[in-house]
Amino acid sequence: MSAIGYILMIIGALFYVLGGLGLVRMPDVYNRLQAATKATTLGTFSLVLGVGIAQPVWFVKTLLIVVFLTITNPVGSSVLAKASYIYGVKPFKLSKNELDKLYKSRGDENADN
Amino acid sequence: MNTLIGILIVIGAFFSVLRLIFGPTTPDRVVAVDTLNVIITGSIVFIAFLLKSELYLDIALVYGALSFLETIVIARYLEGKK
Amino acid sequence: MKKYLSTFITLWVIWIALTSFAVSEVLTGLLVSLVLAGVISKVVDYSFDFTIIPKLFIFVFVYVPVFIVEMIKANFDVAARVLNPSLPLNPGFVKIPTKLKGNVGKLTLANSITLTPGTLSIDADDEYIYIHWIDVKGETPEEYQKHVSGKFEKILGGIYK
Amino acid sequence: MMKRVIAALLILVLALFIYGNLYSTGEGKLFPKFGNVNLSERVSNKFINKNANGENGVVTYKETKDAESGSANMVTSIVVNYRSFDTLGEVTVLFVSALGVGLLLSGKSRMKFKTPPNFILKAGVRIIAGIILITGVYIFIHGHLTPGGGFPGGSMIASAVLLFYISDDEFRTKVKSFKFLEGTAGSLYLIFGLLGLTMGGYFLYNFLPTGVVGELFSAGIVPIIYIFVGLKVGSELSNLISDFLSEEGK
Repeated sequence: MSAIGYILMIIGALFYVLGGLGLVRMPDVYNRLQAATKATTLGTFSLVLGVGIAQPVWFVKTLLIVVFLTITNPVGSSVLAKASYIYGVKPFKLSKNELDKLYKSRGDENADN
Repeated sequence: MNTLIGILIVIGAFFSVLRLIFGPTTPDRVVAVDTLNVIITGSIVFIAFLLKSELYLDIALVYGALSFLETIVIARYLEGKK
Repeated sequence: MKKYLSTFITLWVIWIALTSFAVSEVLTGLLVSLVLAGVISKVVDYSFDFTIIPKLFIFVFVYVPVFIVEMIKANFDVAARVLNPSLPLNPGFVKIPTKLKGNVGKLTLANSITLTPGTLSIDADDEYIYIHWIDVKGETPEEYQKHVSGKFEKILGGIYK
Repeated sequence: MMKRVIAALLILVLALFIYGNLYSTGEGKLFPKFGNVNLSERVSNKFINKNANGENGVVTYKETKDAESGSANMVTSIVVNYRSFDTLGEVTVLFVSALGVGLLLSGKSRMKFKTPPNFILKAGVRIIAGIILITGVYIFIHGHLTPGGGFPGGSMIASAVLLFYISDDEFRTKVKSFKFLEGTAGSLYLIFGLLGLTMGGYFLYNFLPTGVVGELFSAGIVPIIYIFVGLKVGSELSNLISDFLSEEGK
């Protein structure tokens, strides 16, 4: 039981490293957010469940933490992405933009003046 | 084994601190803080496992809730800022 | 009344998950959830009825495995992009149509989109979900939808009306 | 210039005085040498290890019965039992500040944010808020067992209210019921203190049986007081938030 837990914990910690690496390597906020959110959510998923499996008494509580984080982390990322767009962070490259009808980016206003 | 997991977590946290220091815009820094918060929540659970103390799981839950609140509040502040 | 009951049951289950099955804890949880459900049942979204049991079954045994497989794929995708020295990216903001109507269903779909390969949901309105996509494929919203959320939409359509 | 020289001289004299007292040996010195005094014997034997009979003994988790304070968390036993009067003062400080904000900023209509809230945030908060609220209640009810208490639990409740305010432009708390809850919780704290005065001889005396250390129903009035503190802090902070987010208007 504790062997499976340890394997899951190591996988989770590896995904943390991947998330940090994505945060450093990616070129703009939106891509950084993508890499960081996916990697840290799966990392926490795996690490916390690993702890729950290695200590079976805590399993239900760790499940609650996992459910909580799988809801909050993507929601936080969505809100941050919208805030960055409105704040006026320019994507480094854009092949298509259908968001401009929904909100006004502050970066565009500055470009006009 | 525990040392290995600890070192990996610290490397991940170190990369997000790098982005926190060098981030060119404010949203970059907020993204870095958000990532760091999730990593810290996970490591609190890991500390609970190391110290064999269930009390730390409560702290992880509270920390997760407060870090979510922090992300949302800063994001809403950035939206309204001139 | 239906709303109150479902909120009460959800809160009680969370309380028992937080504490344990000891008699004093369960009784205190009963009291706390009875009072708290009366206060918050109007502002939270926990309403369900008796069809929850088969739906929960579908959710846990069909949706969750698909979701976890997609999440692992997403992470390998991120790893491949991050570790590739030339950074192959073709990002764009697109909108995809969705047929789900309820708040919870749309939230689940948006969160699933965020955690699956290459996409990040930004906002949603009545018909569309707006996403940031690392590698845009296709031309029309229907084509996007097939790539991004087709699999989830089919399963979630059976769970949430 | 003169002032700085005098200040430097004074600091030098003070440093020499402290150094001399810290590191001198022999009779008549001001401070005992570091590490020579066994503080744990002075403090813990006096308060934490003491039984109801006044004897010192070892306390075991989930076994010891009828300890003097009976709380598994030592800090709680000090904050809510031995120094409960101080906690009453802290709660009063919060009450006065909330009163000041309410006098200065209370308005009728709800303040709107510049940008409408994100749909995903709105739907997400309606799921998460329940978990956050019940966790807050869990923290202040278990204040005598876990590293929590009335103040963290109350702030969790207030943070859920703040999330509702941020995520929903229409949301408005019922200020009146929060004021009622706050007043009731505060007066019940005082009533419990007066009950102690009549039953035990001094204000906030722990008059209930303390039970087995580590169980939910233990530690006498400590958990009851923490429930009142949590409710009071939570409703006060929520009122503070709704005062800040309201404005004068139609």
